[in-house]
Amino acid sequence: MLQHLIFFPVLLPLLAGIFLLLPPLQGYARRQRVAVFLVNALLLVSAVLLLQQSLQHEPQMYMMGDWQAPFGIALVNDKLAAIMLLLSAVLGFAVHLYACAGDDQRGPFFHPLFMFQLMGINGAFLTGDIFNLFVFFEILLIASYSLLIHGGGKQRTQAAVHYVLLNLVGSAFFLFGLGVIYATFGTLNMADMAYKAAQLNSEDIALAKAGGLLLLVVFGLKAALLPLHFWLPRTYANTSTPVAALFAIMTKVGIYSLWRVHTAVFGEHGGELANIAVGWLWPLALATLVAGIIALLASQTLKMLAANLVVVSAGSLLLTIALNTPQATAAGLYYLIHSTLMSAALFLIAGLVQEQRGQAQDRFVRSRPVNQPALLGGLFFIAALALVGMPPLSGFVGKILLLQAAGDGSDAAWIWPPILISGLAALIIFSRAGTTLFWRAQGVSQNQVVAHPLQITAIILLLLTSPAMVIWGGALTDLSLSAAYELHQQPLPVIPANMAVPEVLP
Amino acid sequence: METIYAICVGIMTAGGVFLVLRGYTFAVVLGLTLLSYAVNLFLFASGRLVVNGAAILGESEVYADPLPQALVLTAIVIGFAMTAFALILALRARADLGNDQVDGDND
Amino acid sequence: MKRWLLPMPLHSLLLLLVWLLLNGFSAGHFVLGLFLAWLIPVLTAPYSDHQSRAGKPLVVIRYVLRLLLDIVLSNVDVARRVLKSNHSLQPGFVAFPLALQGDFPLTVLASTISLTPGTVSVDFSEDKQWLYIHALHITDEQALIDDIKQHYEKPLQEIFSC
Amino acid sequence: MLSLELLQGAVLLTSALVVIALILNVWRMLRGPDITDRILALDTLYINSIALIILLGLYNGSALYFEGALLIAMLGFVSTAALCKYLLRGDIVE
Amino acid sequence: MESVVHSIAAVLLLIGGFFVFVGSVGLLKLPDFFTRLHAPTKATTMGIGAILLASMVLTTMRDGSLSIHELVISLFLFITAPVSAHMLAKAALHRRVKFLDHSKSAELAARAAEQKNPD
Amino acid sequence: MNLFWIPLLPLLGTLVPLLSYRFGRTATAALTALLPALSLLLVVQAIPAIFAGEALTWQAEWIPQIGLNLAFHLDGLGLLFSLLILGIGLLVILYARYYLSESDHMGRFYSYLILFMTAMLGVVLSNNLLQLWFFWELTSISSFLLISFWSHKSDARKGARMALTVTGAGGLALLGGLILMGQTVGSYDLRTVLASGDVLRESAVYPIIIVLFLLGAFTKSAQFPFHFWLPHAMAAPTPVSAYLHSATMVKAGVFLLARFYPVLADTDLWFVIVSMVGLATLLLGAYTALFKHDLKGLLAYSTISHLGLITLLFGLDTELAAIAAVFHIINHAVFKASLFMAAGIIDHESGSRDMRQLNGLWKYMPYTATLAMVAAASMAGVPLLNGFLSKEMLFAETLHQATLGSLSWLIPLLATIGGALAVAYSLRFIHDVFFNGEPINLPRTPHEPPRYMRVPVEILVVLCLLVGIVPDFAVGDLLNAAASAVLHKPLPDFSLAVWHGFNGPLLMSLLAVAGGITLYYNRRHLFAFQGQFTDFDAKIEFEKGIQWTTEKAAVIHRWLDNASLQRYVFLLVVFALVVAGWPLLQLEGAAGSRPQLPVNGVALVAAGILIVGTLATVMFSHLRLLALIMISIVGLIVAVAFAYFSAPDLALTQLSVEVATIILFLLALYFLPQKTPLRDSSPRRIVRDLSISSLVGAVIGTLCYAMLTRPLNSISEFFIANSKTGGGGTNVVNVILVDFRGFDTLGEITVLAIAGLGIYKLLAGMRLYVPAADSDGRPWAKDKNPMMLALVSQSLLPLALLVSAYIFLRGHNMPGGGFIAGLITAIALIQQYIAHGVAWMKVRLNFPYHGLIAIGLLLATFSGLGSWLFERPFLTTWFDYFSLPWVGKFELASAMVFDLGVYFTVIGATLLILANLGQLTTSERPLPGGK
Ligand code: NA
Ligand code: NA
Repeated sequence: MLQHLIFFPVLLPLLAGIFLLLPPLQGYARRQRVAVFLVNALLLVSAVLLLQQSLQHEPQMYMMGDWQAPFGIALVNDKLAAIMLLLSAVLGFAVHLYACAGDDQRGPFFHPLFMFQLMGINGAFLTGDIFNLFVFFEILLIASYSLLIHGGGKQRTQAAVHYVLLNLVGSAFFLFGLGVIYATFGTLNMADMAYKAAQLNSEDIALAKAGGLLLLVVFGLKAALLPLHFWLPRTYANTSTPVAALFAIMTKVGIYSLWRVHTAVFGEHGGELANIAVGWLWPLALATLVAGIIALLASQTLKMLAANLVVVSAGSLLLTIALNTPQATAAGLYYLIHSTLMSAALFLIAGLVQEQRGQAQDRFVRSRPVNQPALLGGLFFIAALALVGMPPLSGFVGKILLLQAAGDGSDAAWIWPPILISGLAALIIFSRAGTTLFWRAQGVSQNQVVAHPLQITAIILLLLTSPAMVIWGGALTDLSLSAAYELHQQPLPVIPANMAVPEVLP
Repeated sequence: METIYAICVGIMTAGGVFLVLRGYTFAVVLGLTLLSYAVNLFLFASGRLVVNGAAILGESEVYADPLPQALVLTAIVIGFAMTAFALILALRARADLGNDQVDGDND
Repeated sequence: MKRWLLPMPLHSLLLLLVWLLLNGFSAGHFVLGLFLAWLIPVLTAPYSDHQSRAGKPLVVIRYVLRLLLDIVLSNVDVARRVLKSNHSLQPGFVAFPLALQGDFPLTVLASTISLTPGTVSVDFSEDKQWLYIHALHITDEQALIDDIKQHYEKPLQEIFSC
Repeated sequence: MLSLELLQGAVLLTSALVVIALILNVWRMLRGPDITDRILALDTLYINSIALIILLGLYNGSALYFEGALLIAMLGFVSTAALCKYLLRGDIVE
Repeated sequence: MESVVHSIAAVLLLIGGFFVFVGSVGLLKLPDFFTRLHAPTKATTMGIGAILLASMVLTTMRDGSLSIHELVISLFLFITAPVSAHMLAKAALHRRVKFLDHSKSAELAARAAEQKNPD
Repeated sequence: MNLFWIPLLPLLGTLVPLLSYRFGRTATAALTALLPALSLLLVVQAIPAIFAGEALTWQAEWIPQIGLNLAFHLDGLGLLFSLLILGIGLLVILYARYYLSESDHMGRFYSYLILFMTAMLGVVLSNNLLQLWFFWELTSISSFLLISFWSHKSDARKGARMALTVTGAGGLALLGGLILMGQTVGSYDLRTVLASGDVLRESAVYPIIIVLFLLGAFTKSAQFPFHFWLPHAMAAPTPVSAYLHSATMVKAGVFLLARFYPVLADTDLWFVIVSMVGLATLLLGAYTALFKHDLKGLLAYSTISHLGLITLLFGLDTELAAIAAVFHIINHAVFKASLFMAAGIIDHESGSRDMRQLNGLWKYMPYTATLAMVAAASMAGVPLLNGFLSKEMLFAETLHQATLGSLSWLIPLLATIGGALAVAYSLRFIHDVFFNGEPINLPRTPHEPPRYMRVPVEILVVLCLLVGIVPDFAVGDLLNAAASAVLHKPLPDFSLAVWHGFNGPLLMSLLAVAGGITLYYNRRHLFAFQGQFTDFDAKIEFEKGIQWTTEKAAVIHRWLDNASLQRYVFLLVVFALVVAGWPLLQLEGAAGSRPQLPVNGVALVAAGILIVGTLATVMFSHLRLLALIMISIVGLIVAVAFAYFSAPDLALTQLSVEVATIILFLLALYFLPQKTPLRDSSPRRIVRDLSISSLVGAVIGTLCYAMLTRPLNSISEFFIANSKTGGGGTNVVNVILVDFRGFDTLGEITVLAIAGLGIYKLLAGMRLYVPAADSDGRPWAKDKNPMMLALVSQSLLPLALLVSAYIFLRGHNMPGGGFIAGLITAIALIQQYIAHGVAWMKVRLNFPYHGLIAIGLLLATFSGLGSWLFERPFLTTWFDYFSLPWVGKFELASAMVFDLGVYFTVIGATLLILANLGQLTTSERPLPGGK
């Protein structure tokens, strides 16, 4: 069974999604909850095992259909993939717990869609094949479209219209890009692409560049790269709470794809195709960060704040990609884990605030108090500390890593100010948000809504990762760095150049 | 022939993009459909054009590249699913927002 | 016939025939065709609520041959009219009084009329006593009606015994 | 072989006729005037493309085009029926 | 033998092509919707039939065994063409599509559109 | 001894009050004090060693990647601060026991206080730059919690926010400075850095380091112009003010100046900035203090002034000044803490802090008054008190410097003026509160506080006297140790004596005292003069500033993001255009070396029709049904093109998808407006969009052409070679779909399945307006299910199923396969829906489609999992040939099961989508939950 371990993160949610549509699970909320809980736990276990495997071995491949790469589709487990899988497992586990407090019953098919969403995300993390990446993108997208509208409501529908239509256009560009890629590389396996990049015909170079840059558009759209990021805040802010929290990892899929394709395939070893995206990423990532900061300061609700923070973190992450060194990638990886989990926690907290504050929801205005000020305020305070980047929580390590990754040359002159200012902006808006939401209350609460133990557990679970990331910061930064080196130096297991092709048999 | 093919793809893309930039969901979905035709032809073209060479073993002498065909097939199916979703979403928006403009009430 | 055993024998026969047409006549496909000719009617029987019994195979064959001939003639006729100047064209609507009964026979009749010279079935009246026909060129309405009655409705009445 | 040349000529000539027919169909589609004219033209376009595909098969001596023709025959009808139903009832599946 | 088959096929093809052509010319040329309806319903159907027949003849000869699966296409076409025409005519009646002024018994069109009996 | 325990014990102590506050106030205070007391004991235990010139160090690896290690170092400076932090901290704990009321959450308060204590200890003991910053930020956070302790008060919230924002901003700057320092030196180890002064001072980034570093220090120590937060932090409970805002936190900034003095000082830049900022702060604070009516306000500005004094000392270019600075740190902490506590007692017992109400308290609380007056005198710099000594040293050093070149004489003058102001406000504190007639409208009649509330004040005042009278005995060693830790070299000679004879400094002191008395005596004029100016309320200005920032941010944000999809799509398209077009500019000629296919008439006409169809679709897009008909042409021609270019499978798929799409569009169109307003956008917009879309079309077309005309060397040979032998099928495309890349196909049908579920979700509970008439206002026809259509449709169903079986079964070897077969079946069933209606179908086909989807996916997945039994990866296929008598040879393959899964999924998803949409107008609405 263990030789199939790499496939588990995709297979488990797929099977779960299927069985949730069939008797005896279909139609029974409690059974569905328990089933998904168990699957999530299994996903956690497999992710841990995969991480262990990636630490002990060279990157492992799982060849679908037993066809050798580059002909068959390869799933690849290296350190980077394993870390991302663990991240998605932790996030999925916590978010699902939260959803089980009642959000899951606000519309049909929440649980299977949740599983399919995880399947898509995990598949995107695992696949070593660029077209298969497209397929998993589509899986995670269609699942996200469906989850986005969970619970219904005007604003949600409006957000969905924007999100869906824009992403559909994005998918079209993905396919244009893939067309060019196949037309020039003649292969779909990413390692094979990396191998062939340096040996491309000179007449194909410009074409391959166009293809690679079209993929930059697609990944940039997912990763919230300016000017493609505008869809994000309203989409995240308007969807249901657990879905928004789960979406915290969606931009990271874009970042991850940029690593896989633009750092590895079109990376240093790419000959004339080396680093094609870097020149574009530099100014745009900076601009993303700046635009994110501005939007952050303009936030009027807690969910919007959380969503704008996602943009800010996207800007920072994109900068690490633009820096294009293993150190920067390692910094990005650490920061990615931190920002994903903490943003998710913040979304969940915002959900509770929204519910308890009645009409004012999560707007930054004076209103009736929340029913559990100490509890929610405390959780908020922790999340805020982490996201602002203040000690003792993980944000500060991420911030230091980012600053250090910029080196001390001219790069730093560009990167430091926005990174530091983003911290200040976050501090300003968080202190405004926190003092308003939890302290600036008048009257008495008009509802009896209190947080469900599962919701609190989920949030605490997410928040606990932050101190853990600091306490075991040494091990984690080491891991990030070796994952980054693996990505930069030996992109993926190298494939035999061209296997012997058997004679054609009619 | 390649020239004509490319011109067709270009025009379909242009038409699709133009429609996608409209302000009404129906036009946008129509544009997406047009765009996906263009995309499929484009992706198909990555295997180059071959006449009378279907990749059915024994049926032809020269085989067209079968891989892009398989990819296009996948893309067609996914495109269908996506178009369907987008269309129904347009309906939902019409039901919830009272009109069929992509940005709701504000123009 | 029974629900699980040849619910629509004629259909089954037709399906077997079509299967063999599609795949060529081989033993293997005969077996497979038999299976499908059994399975598909069993699955689709619920969707078939007009069970008209056809009889008199000879009449059927004669009708079909006649129909084929008329189709050819009808085409020549249409071609002539299309290629000629349209000024002399005298199109018009005709109400055809139906003696035939039953949905299936009526459908066959309407289809026949559409495929044959100068006429297209337009619609039935609600009580299915009348069939409205559009004719490309009408010289004598009654003659047209009589012609249809004679050539098509009568044989169909015979075939479906109604 | 004369007959073969004759046949090839016939295939080409027929193709030309079919292609002209296609152009005429499109012309009618653009002209209308009523939507029913356009649907009729579309239906005819579907059917004429069956001819085109069969001719392609004959020209290339390949049997691989048959299914395409078969499908157009089946699906063209569905499409026409749906369009007409739409004109009549608005709701095509009611 | 082969040349005979070729010739038959050629003739069938030309007949088919002619009718396909005629159907479309009619579609373009005839004066109103109802007259136009006649052309493709009959001519085109028949034209395709002839072309399919040619194809049958040729493939049977080429493969050396009876190859008449094109019959299935013809079957479909002959079953569906009248229904398509019927539906189109219904729609046109319903939409009160204009027809030639001098059409005979024009008043029947209105009755037919309502599916009423003639008076 | 393990140094780690010194900060760790208080850290553990944060939990004590939270756990023990139920046991009563006294018990809580006692238990809370326990661990800090232990910690103090540890510090005291280390004194001999430190005095002997040793230093204690402890280090452990933490996050070496970023240079952050757990590293503590106890030297003289650390010792001095540790004693202040722990000593005054313990006094504050005792004091707070009486200060806090029953309604205050004492556990929480103590917990925050101890957390702060830990943070402060961390700062002063850190031996690692990043760790220092770590604790530095913790002081900001814990002080935020303490200032906002009474969070129901607007003042407390705003004051806390302001303090956090200002010190937080400074903290970020400090982080920048420290990282730059670390990068320049190549180590974050404090000892290494402190030994690398020359490297730093010569580095090109030195000015940046200085600026960032000082931003950190000055914000924390409330130096001008960042001083404004401190008075508003007085909204905190008084123990907090006594502890944080006099003795410890505000000293963190000057601690930094002291700690990095050896590496950063000794340049003109440093001296000018630090001394000028210090001087300005000294004067401004002292002057403002004079006018404050609020006791704590006066003390707060006085604190600012004294911090300015200390800063000024660090900015004077002499070593003795630095020693004086260290000395004043001690003295100020002692007298200011006691003054705050006294102020707290007055507030506590009289209910007011307003000096206009507070008068003549001497009568009511003589003992407290005495203590306060001694401390105030020390603040004023009266001889025999500790404040006098360090002020004398300041005066002396101002006379011995040349910081401002020929203008250096200004510094002693201004320092003397500052001294006079200090005398004046101290005098005001004493006279205005304890004398000056009778109290006015006090909420309570004042009386002496509880016995133990006074103890901390007593201890501190005794210290004032002790240091003031016998300085060398009281703090000589400590000062020596601390000062040598600051200077990092042997100390110059200096004497801590009360009497140095008549000299310049003494004269300055006398002048200051005289000037102060004069000022206070003429206070009416002074107040009248100051009264002309409107008060600058930093809180309001700060809030306005923040508001301005957020509003401006909102304006820019709205300008950037107008919430319009049209703009988003436009940006996406333009972006794609630019990045994809850019490389094409480098391409010399699009045409490649691959031979091209000849053009023929049929293709030309087909292309023409395709283009016409495309253009017609675009042009008629506002007449929706028409556009739909036009796009059908495009779909049809694309299918024919696929057939022509050797892709029969694609042609079949395209055709069937095309029809399904049309049906879907028609279903949707019923509920949508039939027409779009002809002018849905401005002509400018149209021109813009036309240009952009043409450019995109041109780029894509060029890419396509370039692609098509270049030779391809691909992996596909392998598929062709292995299709039959390895995959068991001759239709290579199908074998790729179900075998070589079956995983893609599994994903693809998953997408379809999810789309089905999503659409079901969208439809659940949807309420749509059902139009009663078509777009021309014509009522719908009455004939719901035309008889001929119904009859023929049902007759065709078996035939369609047979064809789909045919397509399915041959797929592996010939064009076809599960997907196309599934669509044919689905469309045949949809045709029944169209012909007969939902109600009729409901009776016959009452099947949960999502179940069918699930079964399909399950079949596909299980067919892939089957290979696990044979120890092969997922989707490894199996096939073999069998022979039966009568039937002949036939093939069985696991791929067929996979394809069957595809078949079912396609049917399920398509029907789920189409049939459910069809049900919208019937009474049979889909129920949420899919039950
Ligand atoms: Na309906
Ligand atoms: Na007074």
